[in-house]
Amino acid sequence: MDGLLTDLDVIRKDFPILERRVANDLPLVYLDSANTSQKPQVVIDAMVDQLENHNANIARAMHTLGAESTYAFEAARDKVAAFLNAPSRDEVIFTKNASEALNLVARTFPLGPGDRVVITEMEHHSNIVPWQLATERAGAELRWFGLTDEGELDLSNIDELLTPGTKVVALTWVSNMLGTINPVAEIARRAHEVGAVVVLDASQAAPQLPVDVQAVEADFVAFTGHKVTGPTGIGVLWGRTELLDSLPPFLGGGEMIATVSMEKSTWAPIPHKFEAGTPPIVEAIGLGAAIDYISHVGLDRIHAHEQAITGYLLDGLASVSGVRVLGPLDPTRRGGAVAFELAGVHPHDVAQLLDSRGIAVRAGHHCAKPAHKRFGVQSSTRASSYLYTTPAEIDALVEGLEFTKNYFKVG
Amino acid sequence: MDGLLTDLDVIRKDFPILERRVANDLPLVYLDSANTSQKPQVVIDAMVDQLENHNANIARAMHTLGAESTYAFEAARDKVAAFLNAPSRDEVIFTKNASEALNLVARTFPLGPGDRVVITEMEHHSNIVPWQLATERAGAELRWFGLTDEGELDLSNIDELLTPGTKVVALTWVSNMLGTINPVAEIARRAHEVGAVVVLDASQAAPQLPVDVQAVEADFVAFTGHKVTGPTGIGVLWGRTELLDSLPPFLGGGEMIATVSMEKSTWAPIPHKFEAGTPPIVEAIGLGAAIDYISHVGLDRIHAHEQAITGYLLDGLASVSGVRVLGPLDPTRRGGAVAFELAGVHPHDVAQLLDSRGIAVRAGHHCAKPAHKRFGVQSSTRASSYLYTTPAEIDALVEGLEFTKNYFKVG
Amino acid sequence: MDLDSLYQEIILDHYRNPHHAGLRDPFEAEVHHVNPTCGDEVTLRVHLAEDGTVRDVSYDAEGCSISQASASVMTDLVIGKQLSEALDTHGVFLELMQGKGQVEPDEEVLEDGIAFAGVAKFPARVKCALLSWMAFKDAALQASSKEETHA
Amino acid sequence: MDLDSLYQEIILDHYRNPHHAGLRDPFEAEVHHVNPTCGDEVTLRVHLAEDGTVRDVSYDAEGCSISQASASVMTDLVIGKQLSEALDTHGVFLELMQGKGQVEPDEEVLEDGIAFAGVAKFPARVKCALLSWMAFKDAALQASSKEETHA
Ligand SMILES: Cc1ncc(COP(=O)(O)O)c(C=O)c1O
Ligand SMILES: Cc1ncc(COP(=O)(O)O)c(C=O)c1O
Repeated sequence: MDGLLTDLDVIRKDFPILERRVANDLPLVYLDSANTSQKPQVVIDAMVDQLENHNANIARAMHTLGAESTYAFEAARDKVAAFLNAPSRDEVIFTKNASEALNLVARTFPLGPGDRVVITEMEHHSNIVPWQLATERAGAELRWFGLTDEGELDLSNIDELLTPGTKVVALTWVSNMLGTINPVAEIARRAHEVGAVVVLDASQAAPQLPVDVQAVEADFVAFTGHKVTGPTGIGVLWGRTELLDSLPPFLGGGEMIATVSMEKSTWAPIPHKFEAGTPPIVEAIGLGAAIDYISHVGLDRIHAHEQAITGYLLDGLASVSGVRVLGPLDPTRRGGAVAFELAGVHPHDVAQLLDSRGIAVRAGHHCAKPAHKRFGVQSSTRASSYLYTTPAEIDALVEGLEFTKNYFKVG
Repeated sequence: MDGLLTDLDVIRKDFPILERRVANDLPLVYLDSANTSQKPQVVIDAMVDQLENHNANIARAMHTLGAESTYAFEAARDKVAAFLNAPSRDEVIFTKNASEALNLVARTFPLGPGDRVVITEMEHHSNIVPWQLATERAGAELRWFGLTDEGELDLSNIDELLTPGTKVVALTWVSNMLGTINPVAEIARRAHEVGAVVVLDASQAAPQLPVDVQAVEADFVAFTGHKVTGPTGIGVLWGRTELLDSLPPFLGGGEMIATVSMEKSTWAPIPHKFEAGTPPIVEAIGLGAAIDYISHVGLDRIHAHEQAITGYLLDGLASVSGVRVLGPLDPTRRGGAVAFELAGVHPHDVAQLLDSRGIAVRAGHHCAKPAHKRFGVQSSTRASSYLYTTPAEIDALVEGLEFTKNYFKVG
Repeated sequence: MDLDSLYQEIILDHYRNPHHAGLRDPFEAEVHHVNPTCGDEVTLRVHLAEDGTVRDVSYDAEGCSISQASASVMTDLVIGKQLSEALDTHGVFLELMQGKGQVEPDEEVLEDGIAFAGVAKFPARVKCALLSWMAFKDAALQASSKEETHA
Repeated sequence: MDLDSLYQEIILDHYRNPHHAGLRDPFEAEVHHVNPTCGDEVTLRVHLAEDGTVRDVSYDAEGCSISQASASVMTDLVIGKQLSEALDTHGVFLELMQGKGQVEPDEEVLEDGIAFAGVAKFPARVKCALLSWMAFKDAALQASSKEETHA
């Protein structure tokens, strides 16, 4: 199969959990990577090394362990900056997840009555709800791009949506439900023409595409550690210096201050201004190791692998009667998360039946209720691959779906 | 020495980092536990086991790994609830650290013009800045309890400070700089008389005292995982159900919703309402293991150990001419963090000299600038112990201080 | 993982032919419950008689086999009962579901509901089985407090 | 950890007897910088001559031996120089400090400042050594932009 990682066997060995046996001793077939990715040994080892040998609080500590921890934490920031091709390391802010990163922007970006924020109908709830709350607080207006029947953004009314009153355009780079890869550079260009800033949710892009914040001319980019083979508890907000400098603080507390008196406080420069309290230290270090790992494999190679596997998956699904895929059917125009319906069987039951065969998929609305509604479904089953996914695992899924149909006597 | 943990040797073996050698192969003397505690092997192992064998996203995942992860994560919530003697597990909200927990309350608690918030002059910046921002946003008034020369709260003007306009009284249970243990139950009683809610910062209390939210009649309690032998990236906000139910959401996104449409969303019940996005899963599991660990040793025994070590430390410091301790001198009325000045040597230089002998202490303002100002100092050196601290380590510190004086030719 | 202990024939029968489905008049309370995790929904109405009997429970549910079958079984169990008795049954079912598969189901009380004993071993599915029961309790209490206000 | 490479005699001398300490008039710009981590502070004034010479740098600093000595050495190095030259010296010192101990200091340019080469090996102390230099740069640029506005 063209594009598959040639060293797939070796890569799989990097992930201890892939040895797990589940469901009466069947091998684990993990097809839920868009939900969270598995972790390679190097990430786990980096975290253990930090905890067993270097653990200390950062910045504030003057001693050897403190210096080691600070160095490792800040080195992780350098790695993220390089990963995103950020112009400056100070533009990289560590948050607890992508949701916090998006909320940070939505909470602090100045909006007033009559201002407009534009999102899309395929956003994850974490890029919808913060903007609903923000526009409601400000008396601003929330509008959105709709979707075509093929699951792409409907840009036909872009001139109507992007007006001089539009202050923010926030959208996902890759949809976690439909898989769609959006033309973010093009939308950013149009948004900038009306003076709006562009917030990109790269939660699903960062794991599988080269993400270059300068190339797409983004203003803010968010992603989450646990989907790029890093740990939970860590996310990233990147923003342009001028913008980050201009925003008021988000959370107040230790580390984000310049001085504090009982009457008044002043703020530290970025990135610290937005990092109140003890940051996720061991998590940032784990994320740094994860970024080293996937960069070492190569984002281009991972992307090719994802496309190959996704093509194979789409073919497999097409062979099962009663399956309807939600989202683009062309593997070169989409990411590796494929949501589908199986006629006559509810997604929960599909997932349960697959689980009984060791196959892990996700069932539900995948935190994208509006996108489901758009396609007239309440929930779906989603299979999502990553750099460790094999064609044989896709075969297992397809067989599992036939088994499911049999069990429920449909089709 | 009375009160010392009888199995101190065994306990020390639980902490791999205590084998570390620093500064040209000297044994590590870690006296910076109020900054962050070290982690026992069981905590590290629990995290590794999660990452290597069970890793999945929670709640949303229907498959075996998802069920295992959800179970482990929610079991950690049960452990925290029991640790705090919370009436309900749903009152336990996982945050990224204590700072986020305090910000959550300060951001969402309803305050209006003329309302008053009362804090104290010994608060950590994380319990000052959020209230400065909140009162400024609301046009409310921020007032505070001053400190006595002994480093205790000056409650002489309590009747003046706590008025019917007082909506919130937010204070630390144990000071991270002065070590003072505050009469929180008494203050809560007085605050409730005027109808104010009481927010306790238990960041320094949770590691070393039995924390019973019902016994002290708190309304909100915050603490942070990394100071109770847990990992970074996890904190806790506990709040009374009625209050948490009444607050608007804080961060918006996945997991905190009941339904989402493009026009409008509704919220999930607590605790999920306040847990937007993928939570710190492996971190909560690590925190659960940490709570098991310290509960197994026994908070009463840890408290007695801390008091014994602190008494020994205060005696040791008293023997060094030129040392002035900031905060209460009676070890039974204080926690195990002891900040001090050494005449003629700046705290940075003290810390540096001690570090050259393998001794880790903290130098600076310890995120308590107002309390430093109150005592006319800009910064101090702080030695802080924990359940693994030995009298011999205190001896090393005292010798180190004599060495420091020699080096800088003072005293 | 014993699939057949989850998908008992009784459950699949109720799933395929749900009892008392659809929304009917009259009713004193209507509620809408969702399972936030997966989006399963139920709209449910309760009609109480003056003497406190549960006269009708009607519903429109979208969800998996477990949640659909559970709604069907629930209506069989509560319609015609005294409200207090129906709520007791709710309690017994709740206990079974939260029992992690350790609780022995009582056929006297739960009738077809005993088929859900297997569900209790699948934590991710417990919420599915409880969705309509929770909606029933909510609606029934609303309906009965309305009755009281009227009286 | 080589203590003596950090606390060179030159540093300790400047610490004990800081040069140009105290705040003086006249000045075109005054700044206040803090090290947020530890609270060390410096208030610093710059007085530029019409021809662009740094006529005076005066300061009131509270901090550790490294930050105090650094302020003293800095004033020695920049007072009397052309502003552009003084800023170059700032650049050279910055490079030394950020060099993790790998940069060979240039005695021609840095004079007593070469004693700080050892500090670069102690990441936690680099900020201490840079505090007054950063304040100088900030104030000098403010002062010179004021000059320009007046001109
Ligand atoms: C009293 C007190 N409150 C709050 C905090 C903040 O905790 P964190 O940095 O984990 O948010 C700390 C510790 O830094 C503390 O000592
Ligand atoms: C597109 C997208 N945005 C945002 C998120 C939120 O990420 P997190 O849950 O880590 O905050 C996710 C994943 O859940 C996602 O897929």
